[in-house]
Formats: sequence, structure tokens, C-alpha cells
Amino acid sequence: MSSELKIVNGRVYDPANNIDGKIQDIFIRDGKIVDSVSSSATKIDAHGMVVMPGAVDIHCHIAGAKVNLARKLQPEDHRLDVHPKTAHTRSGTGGVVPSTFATGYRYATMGYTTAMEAAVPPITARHTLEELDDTPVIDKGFYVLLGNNAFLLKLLKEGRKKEFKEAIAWWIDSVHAYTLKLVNVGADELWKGRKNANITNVNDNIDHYNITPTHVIESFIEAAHELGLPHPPHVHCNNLGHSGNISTTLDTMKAAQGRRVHMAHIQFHSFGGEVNKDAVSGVRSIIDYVNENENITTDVGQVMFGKATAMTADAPLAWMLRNVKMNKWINADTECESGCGIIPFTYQDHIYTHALQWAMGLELFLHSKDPWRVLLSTDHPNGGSFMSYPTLIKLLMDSAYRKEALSYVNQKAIDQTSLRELDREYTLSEIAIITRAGPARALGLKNKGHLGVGADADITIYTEEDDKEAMFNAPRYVIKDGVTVIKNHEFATDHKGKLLHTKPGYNADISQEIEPFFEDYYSVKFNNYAISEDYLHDHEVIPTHPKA
Amino acid sequence: MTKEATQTDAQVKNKKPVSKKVDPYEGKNIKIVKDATCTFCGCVCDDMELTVDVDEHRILKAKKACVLGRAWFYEHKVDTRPGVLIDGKEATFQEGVEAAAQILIDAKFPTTYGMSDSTCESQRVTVEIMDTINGNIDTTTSVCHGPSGMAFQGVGESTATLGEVKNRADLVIYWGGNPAESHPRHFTRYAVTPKGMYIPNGKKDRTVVLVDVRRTPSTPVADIFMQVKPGKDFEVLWALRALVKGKKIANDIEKQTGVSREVLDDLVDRMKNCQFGVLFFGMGLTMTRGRHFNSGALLSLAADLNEFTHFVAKPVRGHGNVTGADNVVSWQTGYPFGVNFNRGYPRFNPGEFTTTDVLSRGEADAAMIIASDPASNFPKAAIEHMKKIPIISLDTKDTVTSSIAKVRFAVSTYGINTGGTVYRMDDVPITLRPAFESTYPGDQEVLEAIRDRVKKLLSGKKARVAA
Amino acid sequence: MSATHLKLHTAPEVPLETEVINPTVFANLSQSGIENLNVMHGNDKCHLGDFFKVTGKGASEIHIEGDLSGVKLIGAGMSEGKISVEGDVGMHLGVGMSGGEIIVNGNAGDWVGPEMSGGRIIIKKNAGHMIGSAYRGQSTGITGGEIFIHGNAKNEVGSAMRRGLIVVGGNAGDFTGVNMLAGTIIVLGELGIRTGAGMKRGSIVSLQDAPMLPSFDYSCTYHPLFLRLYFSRLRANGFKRKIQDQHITGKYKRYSGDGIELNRGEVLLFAG
Amino acid sequence: MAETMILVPGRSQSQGTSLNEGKLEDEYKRVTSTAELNEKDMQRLKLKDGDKIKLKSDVGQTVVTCKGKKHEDLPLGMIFIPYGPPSSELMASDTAGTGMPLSKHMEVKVTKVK
Amino acid sequence: MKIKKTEIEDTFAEAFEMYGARVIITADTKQWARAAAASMTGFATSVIRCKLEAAVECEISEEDTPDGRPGISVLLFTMSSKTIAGQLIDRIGQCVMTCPTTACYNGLDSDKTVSVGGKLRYFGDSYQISKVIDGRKLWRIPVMEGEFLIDDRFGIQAAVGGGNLIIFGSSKNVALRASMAAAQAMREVHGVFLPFPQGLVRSGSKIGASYKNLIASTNDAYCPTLRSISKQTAIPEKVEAVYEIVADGLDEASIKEAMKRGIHAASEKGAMFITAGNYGGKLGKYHFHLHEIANN
Repeated sequence: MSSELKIVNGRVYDPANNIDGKIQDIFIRDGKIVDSVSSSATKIDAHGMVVMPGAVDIHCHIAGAKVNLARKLQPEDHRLDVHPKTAHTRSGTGGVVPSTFATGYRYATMGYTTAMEAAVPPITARHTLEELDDTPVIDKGFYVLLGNNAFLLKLLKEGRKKEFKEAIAWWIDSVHAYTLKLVNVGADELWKGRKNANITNVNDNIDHYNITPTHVIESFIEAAHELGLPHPPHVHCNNLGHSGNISTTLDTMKAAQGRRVHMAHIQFHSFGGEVNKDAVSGVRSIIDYVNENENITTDVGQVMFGKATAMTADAPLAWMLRNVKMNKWINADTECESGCGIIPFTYQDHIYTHALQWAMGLELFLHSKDPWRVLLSTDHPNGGSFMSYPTLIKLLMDSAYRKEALSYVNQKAIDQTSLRELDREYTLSEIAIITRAGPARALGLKNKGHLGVGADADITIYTEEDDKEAMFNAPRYVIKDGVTVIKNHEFATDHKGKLLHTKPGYNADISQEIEPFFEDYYSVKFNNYAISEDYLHDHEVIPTHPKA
Repeated sequence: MTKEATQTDAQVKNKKPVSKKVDPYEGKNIKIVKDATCTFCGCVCDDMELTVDVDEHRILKAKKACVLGRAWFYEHKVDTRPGVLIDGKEATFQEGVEAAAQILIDAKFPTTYGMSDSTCESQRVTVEIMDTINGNIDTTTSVCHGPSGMAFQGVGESTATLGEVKNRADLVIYWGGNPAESHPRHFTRYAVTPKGMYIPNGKKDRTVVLVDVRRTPSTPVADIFMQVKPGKDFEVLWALRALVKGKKIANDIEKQTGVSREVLDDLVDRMKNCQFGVLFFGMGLTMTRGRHFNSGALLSLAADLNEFTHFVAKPVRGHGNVTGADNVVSWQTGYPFGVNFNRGYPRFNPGEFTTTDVLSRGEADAAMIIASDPASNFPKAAIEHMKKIPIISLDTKDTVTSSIAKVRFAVSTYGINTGGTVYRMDDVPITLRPAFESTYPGDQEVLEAIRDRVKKLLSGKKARVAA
Repeated sequence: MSATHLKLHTAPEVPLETEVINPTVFANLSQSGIENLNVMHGNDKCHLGDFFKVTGKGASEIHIEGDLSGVKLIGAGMSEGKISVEGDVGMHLGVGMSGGEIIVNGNAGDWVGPEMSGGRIIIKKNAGHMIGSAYRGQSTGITGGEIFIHGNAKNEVGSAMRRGLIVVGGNAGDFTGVNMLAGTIIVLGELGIRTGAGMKRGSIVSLQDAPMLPSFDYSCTYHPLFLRLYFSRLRANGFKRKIQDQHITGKYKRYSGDGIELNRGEVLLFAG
Repeated sequence: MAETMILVPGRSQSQGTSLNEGKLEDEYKRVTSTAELNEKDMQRLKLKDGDKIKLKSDVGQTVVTCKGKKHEDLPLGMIFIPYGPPSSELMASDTAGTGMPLSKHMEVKVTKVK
Repeated sequence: MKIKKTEIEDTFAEAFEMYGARVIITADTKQWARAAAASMTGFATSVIRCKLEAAVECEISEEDTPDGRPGISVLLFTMSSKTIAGQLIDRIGQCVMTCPTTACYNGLDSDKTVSVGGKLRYFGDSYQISKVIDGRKLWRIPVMEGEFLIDDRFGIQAAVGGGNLIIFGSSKNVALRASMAAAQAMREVHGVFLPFPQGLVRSGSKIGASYKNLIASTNDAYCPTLRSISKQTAIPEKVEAVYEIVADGLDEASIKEAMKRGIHAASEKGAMFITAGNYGGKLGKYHFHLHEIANN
């Protein structure tokens, strides 16, 4: 029996289909958007409401080993933000690293229907999949960390580009990832092998490998291009958080050589000034480059004041943060694959660097010429919780509010930026781009981020309000796969989202190359490493388009 | 997940487990399971080669298994006891599920405990049951490395997966544990003898230090044995932290702790100058006076040492999937153990919601015990209370707990009869390859049936919501 | 003086959570309004009246009678008024209290006054673990207020406390003042082991000698004048018998610590 | 004459293997009711291998069989016993806000059972 | 009017507003408390050149001090609320903190307080410790003897300075005897102190001088040696010596009480004539009329 739904009289924002605030009806059958439904279809009267596609978070940290460590680490944060169950939904705890159920439900209550976990070491992918399965409502996928993979670096050292590409495909396929993630490439070896050292120059050789981070990044981007992944590698550049890191960031973007690359949380990589001195905003040189180079997509990684948790595969960065306040700190080395650092952190508006980062993020948004490529994120929970997105949207849409907000923060920091001069206000359509259409397009999710026929019926309906924070904080309806999950601001049913992953093809012989490496250097058996597809629950393969 | 699904899961596409006849067992229906996983202890070795007599439902040989692993595999064989007992009388599965569900929904403070010898799949269902009925949940973690978990919440942890220890650690310290007897392959598979990427000569490239209050069968493996007076671990760890930071310590340290200043200075020197150090610690820290502070002192020591070199620490976890229980309970509730749902959302407080306490204080009015035997190893007061309240037990063998249970389910053994996921002590998830089918259901199956029945009974107006 | 009286008529079978017992909550409520307040009996939502008989009126003082050892969260979040209890109380007494006074003429369970920022709690008999302490994972304990335990207290008295005064008339358990940030803990009886481990600042005082951690360093034996001010106050608050003149005028051994941390804390042990 | 000693229950291999046979089996019971003492303590207390001793703590008491260990292997004043029902009998239930009873360090009074 | 044989002039003492603090010094012995007080109240006779007027108010018995030791109360006044904190910090820092065995407490309950211990604590070079005892914050500053204990804040209040009597005698001895008796009587009033040596001042002054830039000069009107020279001489016949008593007090009433006691005591001891200093009522807001005071 097919289920039908129609949303009538709503003001529709669907930038992918060039619809900008038109009153238009939307029809849904069996979880998909269609061009008409029968008269018996359930009707939602969206008069006075704004209809948008469900939002897509292109970069967040919501599931898996490191998230769970950060979750376990902070009972004090959960205790103050409980997530009670309802007649339809499971209970959980909130705070800046919510439990899985709370994560799914809370994303839904923000109007989000898809979110991508941005950093998973392959050996713990099984864990991530289990958590994602317990993350309700939303669709989700994850990016697999390969940038410090010892086997892949070894292949590059040996100049075996072909096997390198095959092995990448094997890894993505074995763990059911969506795309690749590169984090502080080359640093793991120095961190673990040279008493907590870090890479400072992307053109220096990586210990033991005689190749530079730039070369590694370039090779991954090339391989991903050839594999035809729907979304290019997410790159977390070297030197995150260090003054003067714009030169590293620019070098990294240039390494793409015009191929598609996604620069993760670019705010953290846009510092001007000199190394080891007070940072200043280097946003202009970064955003100018992004504006001019269409191969680049990026998410901002906005910092929001209040509680955050630094949670990263960039272990040296977490160590640097740890030495600021000496509070609780996690380091977790993953054999042959990754590092990890976690630090509970609070961004405070009176602190120079924090206010600077906040302002830099806003500068990036406000200087962006192409909303399709400069996307909204807080790098949850690194820059702040995803729960602060509505506030961020208001900062972008309401310049009077923004001006007032910036008067409360460290003025010396604001002096270093162009923020005072910027009067730009994002339109609803632009917000729909940076939170929906843009991320979906960047991800290559053809059925997401729009309301055209054939799209997944992931829809958010907001009551139109002047206060955009209030508006985006509580959608009136959230429809996922055609199911009205939230009705009149309350959960009407529970819903399980699905896993989105890719299946790049590869030559099976590559496993014979990889297996001996496992026997020597891994602590788990090669045979037990890859995850059978039967292990997955609801999932969808997003096609790849390999280059010949 | 169904049994079929996990079995297919086990058949990883690149290398399917080989199934063939072997001569020495002529006349028997023999199956070889390669790369099977032993779930007896937290080492979760996944390189077992099991020779299974399919018809006899037993494992004849477990290649690579240690003495504990062999006992685990050989002793879990087909059983003849009844599947379900209610008040000691045989009952059907349905009757057992009904009785269990009734006990759970009638209780005002139902608690559940155990789960460390159970798959993550079962653990997930268990949390769901307790969330549904607003119950209380705790795992064997609370009497294992629960204090270490609390210490972790206080100070964090610098840690590593075991493969990184194998590849890099040139200084390996065991503190308050006896792996030779509790985790026999810890030395050989992960931390002492194996050759690794930067440890080409295995044990020759490492210095091994053992710290304990007594000599144990683990002692001979150590290059240095540091004997601490019983109950003085914290003082020694504290002195080491002070010395690492270049601070003064009391002159009478040897008198206090049994460890001389020279030995401490030497160890500090080795710790600061190694390339990659690791501190493994056992329940000699968590179960003695000081508990979480002992673990915290050790975790802090490892963190402190990162000022000088790369240093990690790792609790040596006991049961096969106690680490999985921590992970599952954490991702579903935000807290690793000792979680209470009475108010419709999770609350955490060791000492308040942990099993020893809710039983000893006589608070729980029903308990579901999964794959654990608190009635034989809990404090007397807790055991006395267990005898007064309805107990539901799920176990692979009869235990003191199952003998006092009102509803007792005999279940099959994870890893031997059922598949699924378990987490090794270093949080690495590992899949299971069951060897043969049991006549009993897996605990996941029992728990799902109880969950479904409970949900049915509590449907509609009776649903327990948040208060 | 007007007061609302609560008398336990039905003993709870499982823990009872009664954060509603708070003068601010009682304000402007009739007796039946008070009886109708929600309490949690395990996972069962009940009313205060299911367990207590309510008499009298006026919210500024609440007087409770009965064995409340299984009753948690009495006076949670209290900011004014007075609660007096004849009998034992359960966990989390006065959690988050910012003002007012709670007097228990009996024993108290674990976690008396966590997250306290003001007010006063007096326990006439013994108390459990974690008195005036931080909850797990928190780096800061109580930020003000006073807790007077006339009997013994168990482990972790005042863990991570930042401000305030905790007095234990009898003995304290292990890790008194662990991770203390500042504030004062006075133990008139004996201290357990590992006193002040990880303390950054603050004072821990005992009228008995105690074992010290190796990272605490002996400074001197002297007369800490400021103690006279505390002692005169404590003598006026029911600790008269335990504080003798020699304690007021005598000398104390001063240990500074914790050397591993900031080393600005002190342990003062009476030396005669 | 009773003497106060420190009882340290712990894991042992034989406890681990016997546990797999079943906790209600004789072997597990035997293993978990055999206590190890320093030989010199045994001599002083006039005990020999196989003798029964009574262990008594604040909360309970139990009778176990004793077995000597070389002086260098077990400190004076310490008793080791594999975990099991006898060690539970002696365990106090106060977890001091941790959930963990003090199960590896118990003060017990030791007397020979005639 | 006359009291006994003493003529009381119908005039008034003109007093002005000052700001006052009360400091309680305790010590192991009365002697050490006195030593600190003496040191602290040295060079504190007149705001004109000393910036501050201060003297011991009274001694306090052990039962009545915060720490149960012998104590002494000192009153310290300045011309403005802004300058008092600095004076307290300097004088406590130099004279009390330095003095063996002492501690220093606030003795004035007031809504208005100034930070004293809160500033002196920096002498502790980060080793200082604060304690809040029953709502009262104190600082423990390590010193070579042990610790110096001082209140974080001290109360200040508007007070009255410049209450005065001018006592005339038929001889220096008579004038001195009468003045000393008056001073003794005045000092007994709670809240009053006499800043000059033993309460007496012989170099009474007038405003201004024949020299430029000198704000005060000798009160030639009352100098016996200038009786025949000074145009404004006000020395009656037979008067051979004059003393002034200046009284500062925490409030008007206490000054009145002190002046009353002073007038009677001086009369008792044979003062010939008593008057008071004023500036025609233009300078100070308080006018203490001698007749009214003496009769009350």
C-alpha cells in the first residue's frame, strides 16, 4: 500500500530547482517526491510556512570511537542536558556530545535529515556503523581516515600509484565509507614515532617515507578523482590552529591542481600573522582563492561561543590545546591508521583568539561569492554544537543582530577583521543553499537537498518568523522519507534513517598486497577486518563514476 | 541481527573460511573455522583455528588458543538442561518470556547487570528494555574497571590500540595485573614478544617492567620487577608523578611503599627517555583502597609523560566484551555503566546506580542478570538481597545466580554458537565466527522476545514516559 | 513559629526522590497542594501525600519526621528558608543549595550538598561519602556554603571544592579534600589516608596527626592564627566539646601540597 | 591465636579454566577455597599445606584450605586466594561511591581450624 | 556663662566632615598590640601635613577581639573617602604587618568598605591565602614569624573632624592640668579620639600666613607672648598659657559628648576660660555651641 502526502500552500525554497519563495504544492508518494498524488493523500496545510528540503550536514562528528570517548568523558555535560524519551522516541543525553538517539532526534528537530560523520579510522568503522544504526531519523554516512595510513604511505613511497588507488577503493569498500578524509597528513608518524612532534611544513618529508604531505594530498585527490567518488576527499590541512597557517592552506588547495577537493572547517585554517605570535585573520586570501577556484568546496567550521569539544584525528593539535588549560585530555593512537585527540573546550567571547575565530568564520560566510561551495558547519562539536546552527543562521541573516553580537566580544579581535564593514544579509534562499542544496550537490547526493520530482521526501516546514533563530530552531513539520516524523513541533513517530556509502570498484588482487602487511603490523586478522555488507542495516549505495 | 546474518558477516568477501574434511577425525563431520574469535578474556584474539565436530556440537581443537581459551572452547559443549525454568520448573520459551516481562514491568526499580559475556547486539537490546521500562542498568564494568572509567572521566586518557603497542612500544609496564594467568596471550600477541614495525627484534627491543604486590607467574617475563607494599600503589604512582615533574618527594618513600628512591629514579629515567611507553594496568589498582584514584594516578602519570615522550596507558579489561558493554551503554545513554532510567532519561552515578549498591542497599525490586554470576562473587549483603527479589537469569551454564533465579533462561554461547560484534580491551570492534549451533537460543533472541513483550504490555496509555 | 510538618506514614519500597521538599516549592501551596506534589518512587510517579502526612502551614520552615534514609534529593536547589529533619536522610541532600538551612537530627547518606553555593547544612550524626563534593567528571565542587557534620564522614569530603567550609566533628575517610581548588575543611577527629591528593589551594585541618602523601612537604610547626576565628565560630555552633583551649592556642604542623599540582594548598595537623 | 593479615583475592589460571567447566562444579569450588600464604607465616602460625584456616572480616567469615608459597613469591602478612564464593563472604558492600567493593584488599583475622 | 569659676565663651567649635575607619589590632600580648598602634598612629596629628589623623580609641579585652587575644582599637580619619584606603594600606603595611605577633581586623561595620588586606596581600608574592570565615574574608600573608592575618576590606564612614576646645589657664601648669583632665575625659567617649600628643596641641593655628603659599600659621591671637603685638589678640587678662584639644569622632553626638565632658573636666581643674575655634561658620558643616553642649 502506498503512502501519499501533499504539502499545500507553503512558500517553497528549493534553490536547486530555482524556486525562491514561490507558493507551491509538494507531492509525496512512498518516500519520494512525485508530481501528483491521489485525492486521498494526507494533506499538510503549510499556509504561512516555509518549505525547504531537509538540511544536510556535510561535516560533523556524531558517531564512532572518538565520539564515544568524548561522550564517556563528559558526564558533567550530559547531566545538565537530559533528553527525555517521548511516547515515540528513545531517551538519551545531550550536551555538546549527545548520545546517539539524542543526536538523531535533535538533528531532526533542527530540520536536518542527513549528516555525515567526518572522520573514522577504518579499524573502528564497525563501531561507527553500530552507532549510526542507533542514530535515528537521519540518513548518514562517514568519511574514512586514510591520510596517515601506513600501508598507503608505503605504496606512495614506493611510487606505486596504481596499487595506491586500488587500495583506497578496497578500504572504502571494506568499511562502507562515503569518501576519504585526510587529517594533518604525515603528522601521525612524527606524533607517535618522534615523541609527540608535528609536521610544520607541508613540503618537508614525512619520517620514514621520503614523501611530503603535499605529495600525499595530491595523490589522494587524484585517486579519488579517478575512482569517480561522488564527493572528493575532505582535507583537514596541516598546521590547524597555528598563526600564519594560510600559506599551508593555500599550498594544500593548489595541490588539488584543479581537481575537486573539499576543504574541511576552513575557518581553522585561515589564520594570518606569524607562527607562534598572535594570530590575525587571514580570511581574505583564503576566501578569495576559494571564490576563484570552482574545484573547491568548503565548510566553514564556525566557532560559536560556549561549550565545544575538540575531537580530532589531529592528535598534536589536541595536545597543543591541552597545554592551554591542562584539563582532561584524551589521546588515542590507532594502529597504522590514525591518531586522535579530544579536549573539552569552551569558547569565550572575551578571549582574543576565540573572538577572532568567531569573527573569521562570519567573514568567510560574508565574503563568499558562491554559497553553493561555502557551506554551513560548526565542525560539530569542534567549533560548537550543531544545536547552535539556528543562532548562526540568524547571525548571517540579520546584520543588526550581528552588529549587536559583535559589540559584546573582544574588540581587539574584531579590529583584526573586516566584520564591522560587512552589511551583507543572507537570504532564505541562500540559507537553503548553504544548509541543503549546496551540501547535497557537493556530496553528489542527487536525491537530497532539493524538492524536485524523484528526490527523497526529506522536507522541513518552518513557521515563517522574523526571528530566524526561533524559526530555524523549531520546524513545525519534519518529513523524512515521506514519513511525518515531527508534527506540530512534536515527534509523531520514530524513524530509522539509512547509511549512505559508496562502492568504488577495484581489482581484487590488491588484497593480496594488503594481507601480509596486516599479518606483520596489525593486531587483528585481515579476514576479520573488512565488514560484510550483510552487517549493514538500511543502506544505499551512491554510485561512483570512475574515470576511464 | 539474525544468526544467519552474522554468519554471512563472518564470511568476509576476500577470504572465506574454509570448510573441509580432515583425516585425523575420520568418520566425524568436521568443520574448520579459521580466524575465529575467542571471547573469554579482553584480549579477544581473532586468530583461532577451530576444529569443530559438527554432529557432536563440540570443538575438538582450538589452535593458537591459550590455556584459558582452550578451556573456553572445549567446555562449551552441548547441554541437556532445560531451556527455561520458572521457579525451578520447566517451562516453554513463551512462558519464560511472559514471566520475565511481567517481572520487569511490575517492578518499580528493576535493574539489570552483567552483559560482558554477551554481544553488542544483545547489549543494545538490553539498554532498550531498560529505557522502555524506566529501569536501571549496570554492567560488570562496575566491579572491573569501572573505577578506571570514573578516573577517565576525571583526567582523560592517553591510549593506543594494541597494534600500536606491538609496532612501537619499547617500554612496557604492567601495573597491578597478572596477564600470564588472566590474559595469557597479552604478552605474546600484543605487547611483549611480538615484532612490530619499529620493534624488529620483538622482546629484545623492549624493556618490560612489572609492578605488583606479589610475585606472580607474570613476573619472569619482566626485566624489572617492582614490588609495592600492598595498598601503596597510589603512593608510588604519586611519587612517580612528582619525580617526573621534577618535584620533591618525601624521604621515607621506601619505608612507606617498599620501593626505594633509586628504583623510582631509574624507572622515571626509563619512562622519560623511552621512545613509546605504555602502562597497562589491572584490577590491583581498581579493587584496592583508592579505586578510581589509583587508576587516575596512573592515567595522569601517562599523560604527564607526554611532556617528554610518547606515552599511553590502557586498562587490561577482563571479560570478552566488557569493553563493548561500556561502548554500547555510552553511545545509547552518554554514560558507560551505572545508569538509571527511572525518570525517563539516563542518569549516571556510580555508588548510586551500580549493582553492588542497589542490591546491597536493598533498593532494586527485580533484577535481570545476563551472562554473569553476581550471586557467587558479590558482597554478602547484595547476595542476601538477591534472594529476596525476583531474578531473571540468562546464562550459558548453571551458576549460583541461575539457581536462585525465578526465571532462568539457558542460552547459547557468544562466539561459539552465536555471531555478532565484541570490543577488544582497546575498543577495537571484532566480529565473531560461531563454530556450531546450539540447541539454546542466543541471549539476543531471548532479550528481543522480552523487549517485544514488554513493549506490548506497556503500549498505549501504560507507556512509561519521562517524569 | 509557623512551619509545615511532614510525617512519613508509608515507608518507600524503593528509593523515593523528593526534590519538591523545598521551601520555595511549598510557598503558597495549601496542605493538599503540598500532598499533590509529584515525587518519584523508583520509576513510579507518585505524590508526596502517598508517603507523608502534611500538617501545619507556612513555607519558611519545613519539619520532617521519619526514617528518610531511602529518600533522596531533600532540599535540592533550596535557596531560602529552613528544613529540619528528625531521622536519617538519603542521598543528595541539599544538592545545588544556594541559601537557607537544613538540619538533620540523624544520619545522612552519600552526596550531602554537592554543587552547593550557599546556605548551611547541619548533620547531627554521621554522613556518607562525597560530602560537599563534585559529581563525577566535574572539575569544580562546591562554590560556597557551609556543611557541618557532627559525626563521621566517609571518603572524598569536599572533593574539588572551590569555596566554603566543611567541618567534620568525628573522623573523615580517605581522600579528604582531593583535588581541592580552595576552601576549608576542618576535621576534628582523624583523617583517613591520601588527604589532599591533587589539591591546588585550600586548607585541610585536623586535630589529629595523619599520614601524608609523599608529594606533600613539611614546612613548619606554628600557630595558625586564622584557626582561632574558625574555632570560635565552631564552638558557638555546637562543636564546643570537641574543641579544647589547647587546640585554639596550640601549634600545628603545616604541610604544603600537592607538589604535583600548584602546591599552594596546606594541611594543618594539630601538634600540641 | 588470631592474626590480622591482608587478603588479596585475584584471578588465577586454574580459576579461569575451572570456571569454564562450571561454577557449580567441584574443581571451581576447590580452587576458590584454597588460600596461599607465605611459608614463614605458615611456620609461625604452625600451619602446613592442606590445613584449614578460618578467615574473618568485619562482614563475614569463611573456612579455606591453606597452601604455602615461597617467601620471595608472596610478602609476609599477605594471603592470596582466587576469586569465588569464599572471598565474597568476606567482602564489605560499601563501594564509596564507585560501585566497586574493596575486593582485592581485605583485612582478615586468620585462625587455624582444629 | 560660667561653670564653677570658668568662663565659657558663647561661641562654637566648627567641625568638618572627614572619613573614618576603625582598626582592631590584636597581638599575643597587650604590649605588642600597643607597639603596633603607637607606630601606626605616629605622625598622625593633623591632616594638614600628616594627611591623616589617628589615635588609639581604646584597648579591647581578649573576650571581645575576633581572635581572643588582647586588642587595641585605633581610629584613623582622612579628609576624603578616596584617600583613606591608601593611608590604611601604608600604615597597616608598615606598622602592623611589621610588628611581631599582630593581626589586624576591621572594627567598623559599614556599607562602605575599602580594600586593605586585598591590596596588602600582594606583599605575599602569590603565597598569600584568603579565607572566608562566616562571610568575612581575610588574608593570610606569610611573614618571617608565621602569618600576618588581615581583613580583606575595612569599613569606612563619614565622620567628624576638628571638634575642639581652647583652654586658658592662669599659668602654664594650670592650663596644662585643666587641659589634660579635659583630654582624659574626652577620650573615654566611644568613637572619639584626640589626634595630638596626649590630646593637646599648643601650636594652635590659623588659616593662612603672611608668607605666600603657607596654608596655616601660628594662631597669634592666642599666643601670650604676642598679646601686645598681635592685632587680633584674644588673650584675656591673667592668662599665661593656652592649649587646644582637637577631637575627631565617628559622629556628631560623640563629639558633643566628648566636648561636654571636656568642658566640665577643665572647669573642675581650674581653667580660667574656655573657648573654641571656628572660621565664622564658613568652613565646616558642624557647629558645636559651647553653651548648648555644656548645658545638655
